[in-house]
Amino acid sequence: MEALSLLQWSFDGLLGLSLLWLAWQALVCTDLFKAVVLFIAFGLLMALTWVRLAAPDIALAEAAIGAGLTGALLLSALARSRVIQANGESLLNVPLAARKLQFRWLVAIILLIVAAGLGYAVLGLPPEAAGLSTEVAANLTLSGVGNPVTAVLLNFRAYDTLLEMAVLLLALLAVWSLGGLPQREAVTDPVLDSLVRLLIPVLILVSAYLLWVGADAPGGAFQAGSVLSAAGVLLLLAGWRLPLRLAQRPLRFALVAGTGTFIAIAVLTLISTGRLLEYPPAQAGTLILILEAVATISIGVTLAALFQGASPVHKEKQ
Amino acid sequence: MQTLYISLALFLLLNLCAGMWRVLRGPSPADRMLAAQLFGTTAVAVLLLLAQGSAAALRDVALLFALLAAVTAVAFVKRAWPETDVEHDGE
Amino acid sequence: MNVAFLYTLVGVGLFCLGLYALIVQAHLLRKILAFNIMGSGIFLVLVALAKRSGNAIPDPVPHAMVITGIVVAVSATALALTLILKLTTETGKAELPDEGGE
Amino acid sequence: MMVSDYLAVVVLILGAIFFLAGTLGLLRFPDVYTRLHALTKADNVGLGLIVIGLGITSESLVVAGKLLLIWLLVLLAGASVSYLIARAALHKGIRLWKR
Repeated sequence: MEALSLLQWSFDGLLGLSLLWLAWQALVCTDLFKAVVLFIAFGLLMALTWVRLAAPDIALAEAAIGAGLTGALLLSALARSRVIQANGESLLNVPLAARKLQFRWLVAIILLIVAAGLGYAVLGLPPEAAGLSTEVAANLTLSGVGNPVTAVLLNFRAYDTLLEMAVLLLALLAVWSLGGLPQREAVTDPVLDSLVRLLIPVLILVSAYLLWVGADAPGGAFQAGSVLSAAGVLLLLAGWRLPLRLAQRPLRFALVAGTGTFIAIAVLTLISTGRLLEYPPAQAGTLILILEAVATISIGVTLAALFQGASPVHKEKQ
Repeated sequence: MQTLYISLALFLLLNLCAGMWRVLRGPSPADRMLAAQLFGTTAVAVLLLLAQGSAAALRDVALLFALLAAVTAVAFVKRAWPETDVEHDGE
Repeated sequence: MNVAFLYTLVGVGLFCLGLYALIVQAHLLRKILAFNIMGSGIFLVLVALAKRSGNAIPDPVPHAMVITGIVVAVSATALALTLILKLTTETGKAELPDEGGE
Repeated sequence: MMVSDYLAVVVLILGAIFFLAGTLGLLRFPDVYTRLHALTKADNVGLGLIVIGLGITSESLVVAGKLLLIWLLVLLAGASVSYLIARAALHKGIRLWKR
């Protein structure tokens, strides 16, 4: 038993140290591409950390977004910035900020003091605290689902999720209103095509699986939506573009469906029970499943559209 | 068995840390990307080892990593390091 | 000292590292990385403190907040990257102009 | 411990050794192409052995099936990515290492 806990301590210690080291290297190394790769590795270790902290729901979200979206987003941005600066020198090798040395030392010293203060404050917290877990456990039977995290996300604090869907939509609107960006046309490749053809159905299946198990086990709309968006990213990378007949109304409908359904159910519950997003316990399970299914599609389409950048209609006009 | 699983997981994590050297060293972007690819596989193995006997949900996390292992690398090849680019960051 | 506090301290460290780079580094893409690492540090503090329940299941409320946070962070990152690329197209630089002038 | 447990221990340790070999290759080999070769040893054989070792002792067939699925997905990704990276490196003009 003693050996087991020692091993676990070494695992946690090594993981924590590598997180700090990776973050430091990603933030100070001179090569921007290297920084991005280090950041991708950082996301990978964050997923392991969530696992060690008994948070499998977060680990799933981090894995889906970190592996499927963040890396592709950052690498595409690097590539696009190089298209822009095609004649000038590459953005890849920027020297460490040309700030004055004294200024950097000043910031470092102030932040060391901040870190010490924060660390002291954190260590002063009580070592045992149940938080809200007892309240959540007591009301779990009324929520309509068996997974406490899903219960919090879609029942107890459903208004958070409603606002979050709106934030996603706003981010996409802002990106679209900025207009088009230089694009590199994808070259087709037989191996990539067959890889995509094999992976897309599995991705959609896994997304549906995560949505379904989310009611009683780790998973749910956010994880499922992120997996769906990864399918979109893969398709876009392989050179697929949204057919024009889907680019107008159907796309817009898929984008607002999540927020729209949320608002509709919020209004309905407001009328019938007098409280915002408080479902009648008998129908809670069904309502949550409907909300999650629609939210999954909206999250997936919105994130994929964010990766693409410009609105597909805008591109046609150019 | 639990002790074996966690010690193997620790060993694989050490491997992963050693692989960081390749990310730092390069020399070409492809080398760094390869190292990241190896990290992904190692993370899958670590998750599977930790999942055995404790939390079965971790297998789903490993499944996601396995499914999405190709996405970042495809983005790298198709966007950040395309064949048409004339730039010499290799040896 | 238990595992929860170990990871809380790592979270504090990540937050401060990110903040340092956010202030000191000039390149905007680096600032985005710094911002994301700061966010990860905050998430880590939240989730690690939720783990203080010992061997019982951790507090699910911070978990739900962090999941929402991760998705919002990635959409904000996408928006920020687009803004940077627009700025680079306009000015040819991926840095903000220095107020003080040198 | 039963016979299958001992077998699992041996296979798991072998798998870990292949991961070590993959990492050593990644660090020591002279160019991208040879490093690709080292990487696929860890991907295919290392993870494969770990999956077999865990599969022997797994509680149900469903779990064993999921483990197998994960391995097949990693194989698919590894093979495609290796091809894509090697081709991109060749087109970029990175030369093959010669003694």
